[in-house]
Amino acid sequence: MGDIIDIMSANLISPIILSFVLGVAAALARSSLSVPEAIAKGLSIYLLFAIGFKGGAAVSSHGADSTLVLALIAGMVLSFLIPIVAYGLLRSMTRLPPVDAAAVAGHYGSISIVTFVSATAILTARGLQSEGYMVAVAAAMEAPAILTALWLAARSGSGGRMDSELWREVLLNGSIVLLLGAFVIGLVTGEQGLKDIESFVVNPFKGVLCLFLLDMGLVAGRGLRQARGLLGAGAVAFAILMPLVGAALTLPVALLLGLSTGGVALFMTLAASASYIAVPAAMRVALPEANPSIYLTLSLGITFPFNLSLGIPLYLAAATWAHGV
Amino acid sequence: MGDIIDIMSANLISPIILSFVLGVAAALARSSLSVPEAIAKGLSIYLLFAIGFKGGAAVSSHGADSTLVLALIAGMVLSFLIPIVAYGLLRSMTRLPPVDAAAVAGHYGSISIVTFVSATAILTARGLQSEGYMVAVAAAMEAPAILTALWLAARSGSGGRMDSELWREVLLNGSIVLLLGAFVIGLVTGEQGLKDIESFVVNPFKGVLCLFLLDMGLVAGRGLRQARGLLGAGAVAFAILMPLVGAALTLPVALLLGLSTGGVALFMTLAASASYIAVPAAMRVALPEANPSIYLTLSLGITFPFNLSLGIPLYLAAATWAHGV
Amino acid sequence: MGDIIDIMSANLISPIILSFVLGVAAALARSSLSVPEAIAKGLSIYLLFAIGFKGGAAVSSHGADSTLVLALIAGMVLSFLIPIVAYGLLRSMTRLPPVDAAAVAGHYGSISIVTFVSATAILTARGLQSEGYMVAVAAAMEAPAILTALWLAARSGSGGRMDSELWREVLLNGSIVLLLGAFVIGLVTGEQGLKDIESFVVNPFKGVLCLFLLDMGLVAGRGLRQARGLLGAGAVAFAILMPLVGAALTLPVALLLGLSTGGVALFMTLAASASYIAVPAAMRVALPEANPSIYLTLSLGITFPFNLSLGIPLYLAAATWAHGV
Amino acid sequence: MQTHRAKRVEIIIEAPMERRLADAIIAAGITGFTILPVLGGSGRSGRWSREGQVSSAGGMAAFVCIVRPERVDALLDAAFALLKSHIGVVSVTDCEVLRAERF
Amino acid sequence: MQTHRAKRVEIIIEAPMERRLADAIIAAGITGFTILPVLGGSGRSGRWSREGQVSSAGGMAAFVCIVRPERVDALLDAAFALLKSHIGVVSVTDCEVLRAERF
Amino acid sequence: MQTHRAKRVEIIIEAPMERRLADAIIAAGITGFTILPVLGGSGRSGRWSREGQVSSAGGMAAFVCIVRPERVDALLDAAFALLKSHIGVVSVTDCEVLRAERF
Ligand SMILES: Nc1ncnc2c1ncn2[C@@H]1O[C@H](COP(=O)(O)O)[C@@H](O)[C@H]1O
Ligand SMILES: Nc1ncnc2c1ncn2[C@@H]1O[C@H](COP(=O)(O)O)[C@@H](O)[C@H]1O
Ligand SMILES: Nc1ncnc2c1ncn2[C@@H]1O[C@H](COP(=O)(O)O)[C@@H](O)[C@H]1O
Ligand code: NA
Ligand code: NA
Ligand code: NA
Repeated sequence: MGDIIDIMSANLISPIILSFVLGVAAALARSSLSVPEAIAKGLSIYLLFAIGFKGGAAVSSHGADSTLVLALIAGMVLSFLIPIVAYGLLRSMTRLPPVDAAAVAGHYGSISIVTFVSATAILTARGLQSEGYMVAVAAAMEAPAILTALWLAARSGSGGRMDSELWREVLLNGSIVLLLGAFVIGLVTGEQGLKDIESFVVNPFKGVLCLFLLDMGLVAGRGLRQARGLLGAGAVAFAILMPLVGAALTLPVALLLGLSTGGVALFMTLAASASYIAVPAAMRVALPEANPSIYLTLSLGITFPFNLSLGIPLYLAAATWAHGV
Repeated sequence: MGDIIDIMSANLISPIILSFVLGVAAALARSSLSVPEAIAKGLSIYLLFAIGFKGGAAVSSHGADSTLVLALIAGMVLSFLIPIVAYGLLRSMTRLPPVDAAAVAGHYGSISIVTFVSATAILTARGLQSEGYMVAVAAAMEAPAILTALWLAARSGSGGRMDSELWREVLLNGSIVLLLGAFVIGLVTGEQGLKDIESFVVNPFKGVLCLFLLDMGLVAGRGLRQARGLLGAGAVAFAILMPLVGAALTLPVALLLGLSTGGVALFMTLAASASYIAVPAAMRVALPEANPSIYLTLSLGITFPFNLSLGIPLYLAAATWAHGV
Repeated sequence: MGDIIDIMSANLISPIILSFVLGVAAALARSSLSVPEAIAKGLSIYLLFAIGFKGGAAVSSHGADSTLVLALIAGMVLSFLIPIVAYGLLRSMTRLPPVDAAAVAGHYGSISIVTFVSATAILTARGLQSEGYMVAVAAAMEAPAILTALWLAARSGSGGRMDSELWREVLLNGSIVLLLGAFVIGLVTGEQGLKDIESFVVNPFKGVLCLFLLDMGLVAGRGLRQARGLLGAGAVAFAILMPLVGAALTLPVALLLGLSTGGVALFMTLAASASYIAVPAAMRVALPEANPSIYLTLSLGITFPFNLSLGIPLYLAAATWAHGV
Repeated sequence: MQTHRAKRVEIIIEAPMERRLADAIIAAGITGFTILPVLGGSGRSGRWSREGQVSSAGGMAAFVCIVRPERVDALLDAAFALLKSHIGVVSVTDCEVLRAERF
Repeated sequence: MQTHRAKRVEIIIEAPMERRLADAIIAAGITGFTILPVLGGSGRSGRWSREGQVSSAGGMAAFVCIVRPERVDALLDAAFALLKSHIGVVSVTDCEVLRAERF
Repeated sequence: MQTHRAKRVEIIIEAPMERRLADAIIAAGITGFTILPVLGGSGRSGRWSREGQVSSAGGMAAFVCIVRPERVDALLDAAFALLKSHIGVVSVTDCEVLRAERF
């Protein structure tokens, strides 16, 4: 217990989290502070490239153990199933209509790569290793939840449309391709490659993450300001409960797979995180009737900050505890 | 005297100043060289974040001495009063109509954060320390001058309008919020935070400043090219005299406060510098009758390069000399 | 021979080349991955500044030897003459109309600075030095080919127009000015300047090049996808043959000049590379009848990747071999 | 200067539908259009601005499509089929063009 | 396809006034508008371009606002009150819209 | 609100010609215009998008130029002289403006 508080407080006063807080505060105070769209996209390209590359380089130097494939499968299964749990909770905790509930559920089955990146930074700060292939697991967990969401929506009569074109868009969306591509580059070029570009992908990483989270804070804060009054207490409670549920479902799976403490914490973080890039774009095309303000506010305005501040330290503490048992 | 020349020549052949010169030259030669707006804004976000953070971290490790509050108050008072001096000079040296003179005066009471950042880089290059809280003083000096400018304009019959909305915009403008926010983050996370993101906020700092000054040079050069003929000799003389006057007024104040040599030089630089971001935006809203070409050309086209090349070394030499007396 | 294969395979699995491959693959698969235009431009500003600066700093510390001027002249002569060879090949190998052949020929006489930058990165990785002034040679080779192209077009009846305005645009285009300006800054500030901004222009260089080549790959891949069917086998063969011809013509010249092995390889690379920035822009103004898809696809879609993957290692092997003879 | 009557159709549509609208316009037999970026706006679903967007899911794009008068219905039908369940606005203006053979 | 008469009002205004104009339009009872970025231009105060700007103080933005004909006066009054001492240009065009209930 | 008849001329032109068109418009005695960025488009020479461009050689820009009716021919002549061998589209729309003395 002292351990959790220790991890949490170390986390809460890190430049990373405080940059996010600064962004939220600036947005709520209606400051003109803003990060140009192109810069935000540039920062995220850097982060995806760096995290993917380092994951690949780690696998290349430690070797891929046999759990890689099992972890990928487990990740996809969780991404398929978590939306069902989320949908059930939403329908009982809120008055959201089925189509909105289905859309929201899809977001929670999928993942947020920035939450994942932040978790790796927290692990690194505490000197914890993790399996490099977790970035591949992250990629694998992005899409399945969308299918489940559309199936849930179709069941309730509002026909979600998933054509081959949308499939391609989802599976080949820029983030996944960059993350996996950089993973493969790291895998192929290995230690030599890492030495080549270490002072680019390793040293400034945390600083770049600060600026990116500053922007995320600005976006989340603006979203919260606009969505004031749109969300009931039930929905807000869901956005805090659901990551805990997702993480709890994943803990035993991750332990069964035999992941390291860091790996368990990352897997829990993935399950706990909610998408705000790939899934919203897919939902606008496939389920245009669902209100985007609802799912964006829940995932970006509530669940993302919750995971960043309290969630990740909690999952890490749980992983440490479970490994000690 | 040899000292001044020494500092000046070291300054004039630094990559920082030469990058600015390159920008001016490219603009005057009508080269197509340009820095995309988003990149320029991204660079300035980096610089503000880094300078604020390092200031906060410095205060955190050296402790805030009691002069902090006094320096803030002194900065605000100078920002209020300098425009009155500037207005007097302008009305006697130029034929600018009152409303334009008032607008220009407001720019010289406020500050240019890039001039400040360049001064810190010059100090660092010479191994000089300065008070970390000078970034807070910089923030405090931004707004008061706007009030004085509007009061000067109102006195002369052209009613400046300052509503609560504009107040909010000025006090919470993006640069101030980022600078102060990063300062607080540095203060809270202290040495550990600095270690975390040192290779982001410290190492590449000078290089980033070079690219940013390249862009400033392009903008200043284009401005000069377009304003050819717009400004009389009196206005140009003002733009060189005024920073010296501002710095001279500040020197005794800074000495009285007991600042270090570096701190005195920075305080003089702040007083000498003229705004070209916050104040122009406020003037367009509150004093639309004032001609923006005049105040932008004077502050960005003349005073900024003057401070960058000759002013800062001069203020540093004066601070060194005054400390020796 | 074993040497060539060795260099090539080391090159082919470097993060640099694999980033390009990732970009091409993502574009061909129609992924939504994209680098914002402003970011791509920002990356290229960084690369030009860094490569120019380092070239200048190298000249400053090793001294400029007397071959500098001869190398500049040789570069300009090659840039003038190579288009004539290219035009001859194009007219015999393809059915392109004269105006298109002339436009394409101009591209191959000029140079691609990114190809040059990639070659320097490959040299550095192998611990090879080269003459710092090669960046000035690169700049000198950019424009002459445009004149030859317009002369070729005029000969065939389609009047290319080259007015003084276009001259200024070509000679003072942003890339040349930045490259040469940074070269001069490096030259003037020398070792001290390099120490000042080393952790900006040296350390992250390769990583930035990776992201830039990722974007180049995306652009090249999209171009290839759209130009499918537009180009005959003859044109494709030309785009692979011509760089070899250009490099072969340059090898004896570079040896005569007495350049180092690295210098010879860079000179060959310059001759082998084809422009896709300065020349296309000039051709749109001066030869609007020429089809831009043809010259962009050949230079960016075929010759650029060829040089990056196979060409540069080949030129380096040839330079090594010729120096050993 | 000789000009010809044409119609200028301007469509504001949410960004995730941008490529689909382009495909639909081309499928309707119309090859010429231009896409402009959008910074922000306001509508029944509230105010938004580009800088408040973390992804392209939230942005919008503006299509400008100049067509001969007799083709405007094909274009509107194509646009409407896509737009009906999506956020977006369509306006049609009379205009004159040079070089009518292009449209 | 059934269309309805409307007015397309386009306003080019200096960037520091952008949010104030948006507020004024909404205060005039009109909720729909779109803001486009502007790269540069020329006017009585000379030529300018986005890349020559160090701050948003110098840029401009373009508003597009489609309204029912009977609302155009309210919109123009609101815009003019703001614009009169500021740099800016207003044009009004007749257009046709789909889904008139939106405007 | 008192408005005046004017013409709204919109020209889409390839980026390398942007400055030349601006110069030509000014040379034709017209000082007011605005340039908007273009993201992409489609035409007889195929589809393109800003993100597929490595240089400004491939992009386009949109000019908006509001002029008094009697000046529209001078503007079209100037534009056409430049455009005839280049990629580009011109449209002219009737509009009403406030503050006619500006145009
Ligand atoms: N009357 C209008 N005029 C111009 N743009 C509009 C109008 N109504 C809506 N829009 C644009 O369409 C977007 C979505 O509109 P809505 O579906 O009403 O929320 C807005 O954010 C605006 O960008
Ligand atoms: N006639 C016009 N047509 C289109 N845009 C214009 C016109 N006049 C002015 N503008 C735009 O409004 C800005 C300010 O105009 P002005 O106040 O005349 O300097 C210019 O920079 C242009 O962007
Ligand atoms: N009918 C049209 N409506 C709007 N924009 C067009 C039209 N035709 C062409 N364009 C624009 O002009 C560019 C070049 O057209 P083109 O010369 O036909 O390839 C296209 O990429 C579009 O951006
Ligand atoms: Na999840
Ligand atoms: Na000042
Ligand atoms: Na060449």
